[in-house]
Amino acid sequence: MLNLAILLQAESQLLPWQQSMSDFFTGSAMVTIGTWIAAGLTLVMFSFIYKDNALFRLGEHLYLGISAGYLMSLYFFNNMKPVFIYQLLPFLDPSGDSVLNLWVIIPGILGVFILLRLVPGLGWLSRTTFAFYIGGFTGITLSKVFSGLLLPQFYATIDVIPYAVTSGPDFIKLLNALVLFVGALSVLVYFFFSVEHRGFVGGVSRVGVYSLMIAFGATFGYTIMARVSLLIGRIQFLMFDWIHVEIIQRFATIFRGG
Amino acid sequence: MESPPKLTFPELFLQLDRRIIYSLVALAVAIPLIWPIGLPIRITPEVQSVFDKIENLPEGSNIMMSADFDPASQPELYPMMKSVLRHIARKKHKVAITVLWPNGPNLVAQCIEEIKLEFPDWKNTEDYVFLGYQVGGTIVIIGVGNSFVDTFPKDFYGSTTSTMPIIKDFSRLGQADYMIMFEAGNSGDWWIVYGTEVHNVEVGGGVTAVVAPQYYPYLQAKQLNGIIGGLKGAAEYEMLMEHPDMAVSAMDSQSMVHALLFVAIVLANLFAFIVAMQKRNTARREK
Amino acid sequence: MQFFRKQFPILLAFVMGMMMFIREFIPAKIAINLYEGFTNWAIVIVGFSALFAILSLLHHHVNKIRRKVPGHGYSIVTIVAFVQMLILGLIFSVRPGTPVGWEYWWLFVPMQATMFATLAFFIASAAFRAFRARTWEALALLVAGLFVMIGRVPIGEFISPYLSDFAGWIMNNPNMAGLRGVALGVALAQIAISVRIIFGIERTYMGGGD
Amino acid sequence: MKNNLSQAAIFLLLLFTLSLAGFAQEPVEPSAPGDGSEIEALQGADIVIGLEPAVSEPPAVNVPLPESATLDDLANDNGTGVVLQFPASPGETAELTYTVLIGESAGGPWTPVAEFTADTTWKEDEGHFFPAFYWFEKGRDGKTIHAVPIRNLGENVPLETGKQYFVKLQSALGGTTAEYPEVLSATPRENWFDTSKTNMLILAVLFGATVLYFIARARRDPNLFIRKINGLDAVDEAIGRATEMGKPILYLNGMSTLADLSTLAALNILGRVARRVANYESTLVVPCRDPIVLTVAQEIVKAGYADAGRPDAYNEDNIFFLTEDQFSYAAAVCGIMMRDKPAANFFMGYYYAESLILAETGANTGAIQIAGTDAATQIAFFVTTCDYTLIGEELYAASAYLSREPLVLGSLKGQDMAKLFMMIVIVIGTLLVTFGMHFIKDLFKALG
Repeated sequence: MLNLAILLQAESQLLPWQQSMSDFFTGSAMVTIGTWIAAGLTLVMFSFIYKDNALFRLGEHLYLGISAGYLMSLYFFNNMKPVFIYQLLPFLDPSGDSVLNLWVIIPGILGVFILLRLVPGLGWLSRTTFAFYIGGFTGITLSKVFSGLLLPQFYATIDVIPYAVTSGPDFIKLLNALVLFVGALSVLVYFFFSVEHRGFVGGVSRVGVYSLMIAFGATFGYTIMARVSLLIGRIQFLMFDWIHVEIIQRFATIFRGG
Repeated sequence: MESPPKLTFPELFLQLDRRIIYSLVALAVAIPLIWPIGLPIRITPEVQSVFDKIENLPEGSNIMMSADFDPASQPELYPMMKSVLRHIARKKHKVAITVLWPNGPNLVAQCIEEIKLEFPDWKNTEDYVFLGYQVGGTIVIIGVGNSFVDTFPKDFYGSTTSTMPIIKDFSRLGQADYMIMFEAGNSGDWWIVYGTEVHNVEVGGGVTAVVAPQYYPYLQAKQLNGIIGGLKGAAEYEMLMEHPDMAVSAMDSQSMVHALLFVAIVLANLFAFIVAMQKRNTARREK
Repeated sequence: MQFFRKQFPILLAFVMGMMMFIREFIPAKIAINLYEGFTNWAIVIVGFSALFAILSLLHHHVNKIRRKVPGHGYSIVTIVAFVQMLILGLIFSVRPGTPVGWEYWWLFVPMQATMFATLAFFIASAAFRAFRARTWEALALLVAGLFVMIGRVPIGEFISPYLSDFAGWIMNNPNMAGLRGVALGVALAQIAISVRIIFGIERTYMGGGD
Repeated sequence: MKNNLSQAAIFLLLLFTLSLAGFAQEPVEPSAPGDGSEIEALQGADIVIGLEPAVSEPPAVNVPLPESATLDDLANDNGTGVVLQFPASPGETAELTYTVLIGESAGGPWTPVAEFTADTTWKEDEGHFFPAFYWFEKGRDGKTIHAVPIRNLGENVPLETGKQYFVKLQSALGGTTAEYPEVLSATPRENWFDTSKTNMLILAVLFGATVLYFIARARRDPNLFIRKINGLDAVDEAIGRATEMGKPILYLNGMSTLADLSTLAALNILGRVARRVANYESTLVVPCRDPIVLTVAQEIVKAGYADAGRPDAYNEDNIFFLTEDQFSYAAAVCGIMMRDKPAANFFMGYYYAESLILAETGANTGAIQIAGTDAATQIAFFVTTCDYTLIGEELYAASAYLSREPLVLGSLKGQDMAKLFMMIVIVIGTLLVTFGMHFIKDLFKALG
């Protein structure tokens, strides 16, 4: 009998038919096929740099569909069943560990209200759910933003400026302390809109602009590093996993009498 | 039809054809992959402090790990996660893994399979538990702070979490001795604000290079104990582990492309300045 | 009826917001139970909103097909990919070593990773043709960017350790100070939005729905 | 303008002094309401004579013992903890180790629950349980008082709320141990207000009230002062130069939906651009990525043309839906840029990785480009490829400056006042800390 995963959530110890399926999909045949398909799709997606073309759009829509289907399955296994269905109908859980928790009906109903937005005329029910969830969550945010973000960052900005400049490392500490004090403060002044940026305030906000520019410069340099890494990762896949360049490398060394 | 004015080199450079630029970049990536140069990789303090923390924790400590990224950042964060997970398995720490981004779980599952090949006695539900993906983002972080079992009644593979051996003395974020999070966006901020600050757990950030700069204020405020930034950070971690892998082999190409882009930006701006000067002089001479 | 449509949600948002805010200042057990209870309920609710997001995505593509909007052929591809992925996922689960696991690793990963890898080419063409120091601020940005870009890779460290130290200094000091100012601003904006939601002034999050 | 700022400054300083005064009234550790045990504990040590005589052989060496010790309910916890406090014994050194034993009855079996050397476990380090001490009495004369929170009976069995527990203190020096003569007792109780979060509560009420106050004021008086955002001059200048050449103008509202603040700001600025472009020949092209943003954009541009007295010039086909996919949308917009060669490009709203594709193609067509986004990772690319960039909150300020919408305007002013407060505290705090006084800085430590 084909154990449908819908009813039976496969335990971590694989059942015999699951083990053979796993061996098949991780076996060399499927890996080779997979590599060729992946290489093909990689080249299709790279074609975008030349011109936006039909193949690229096809790839984009294929990937949107796969990601939505993947999310739906994931959502069903990790959220809908364990957190909602098994708690409402514990006998459905093959492992038998689920315990009845009727309280879960209330969030269930609130959740169904969201789905009712698809039904014209019943959408307003979802406002109660948003009010409950987002209202409560905003209350948590308001308190946690203070204890987790504003106060720690603010506390760390009020720092000692070692004014006693002796020779040696102290100069670096003084410089860093001044950079922190002037940099952070001037950015706050730059984003201060209740006073005209002229005279002293104008000067400080100019410093703020440059403090921001250096920070965004660092983001600029690092983002370039990120995009280049992504490209190298894909070319590494094409060269080593697909064309197996290392075989060609070995010939090259033999040929060079290495 | 008089021939077009002879283009000086700066003008030629500024109108370089797109295809030439792309092939230059492709070559700068491919050549060092075939003939590696082996430039030394220097370890930065930010990466060293994450490595030291995991290295110096007593054997079998509890480590919380969250992999919040999707295939778009796989080339950067996958080698980093694999290297850190190898370190955790080598030190026999207990690790609980969650994923906050919907497209990420199979990346972690694949990484676990690869680590299990290297460490055959690394047992599921004893040495590690892969809690998988749960909908909700910040709400999941708060849930994990309260209890793993309430937020993840079933793990990624479908087994019940409450009966697992690892859950006995590692059942919520507060019981973690350290946390390492792999971030491609600002879900790292949520972990700090709603998770590690509340349960005061020390945390290290393995982040894509795009968002690395945003985490330095947390490092200075001691809300983070270290940052592994981008593929370079992953390469440093692989060197610290004395187990060079994907990230180290990419470093030479990374250097070459950076050098190419550095020269390009500097020259382009220089030539643009020269061309502008020439135009202004000729314009002044005609007046 | 009008009460449930307009006033009740705002009142509920205020009550929930105040309750979860004040709870933060009460160490007693009841406050902790409230916190855990709200979180467990919220996960179920958010689950349904994820379900709603998927259904509306399908709804959008199905509409495109029904109305034969130009380019609806692509929508058929999306729907077919979705359905086959869902059925295979529900039957065999999604872990590596299943049909979905295979599709994820050999179809989904290469496509999404490559899509973002193409950006490296656009950065290269921008480096040659678009990144200009048009203003003094842009010059400061470019100089800092170049130092970080070259200092943080092995070739920079090879040229001179000072280059890499200077890049490290930029990251840990001016970059940190600048983004600290931005972070404080963002924290204030989050507080302002939270206050507006709790006191019912900001209602865009409730969405139309009527 | 003058009085508005000074008014706010006085308002803030008043609140600041009030909160300081509020703090100062807590000379003694604040006991949670309805929790009597702490107050008695402070009047005199909770002395319960141990039943079995504390006989210990005469110490070969003089082992220091504290002169007094108290055991009380642990503050700011959920009723599962007690805390032992005692001043440093005279002549204690790092070699001296203290051991704390707990039992469920006066003579009952004792289980050691804490062991530490005399140079550790100070009251200063337990800020969460002694906030008032941390804020007001800390560090006056160095570390003098030990404080040992006890939250379980040996292997993590938590204490029960409302049950009386007994504690013994022993000190050991080089093999000989001495025992504090009294056995102390206390009952853990649930606390109903976490005094360690007092600073958070005051700041939250302060900031919240300020934001609400300014939103209310903005409703009554929409022209609250906001400085001129020079980004808007750049926008007007760009429109001027583009309309001279009679070439089209391209305007993007970002890649996000109406839920995003920056999309709303982008639509506000679109209204102004539409009013300016209405009485010239050049067309205003607005390709959209989100259907809801599309309908709103169409309404705004139509209203803009009508305001400028040119409802006839409005052409709905120029504001159209392209596609929802990120990269295809970017490619399609690049196609428009290269084909129609707009003279001015506006990139307003929230952007993701595709921002570079748009800005780079636009720069190559030689158009004037103005950008405005709060997407921190993309600002760098706009700054290097555009002529002017509105950064982060400047975008919101520009939209508030234009629309005078009370919600945005009030929040902005409220946040400005909070920023003013932060700037004052940073300057004063840093000066004080540099000269050794940590008082102001500690007030902002999150002890929660």
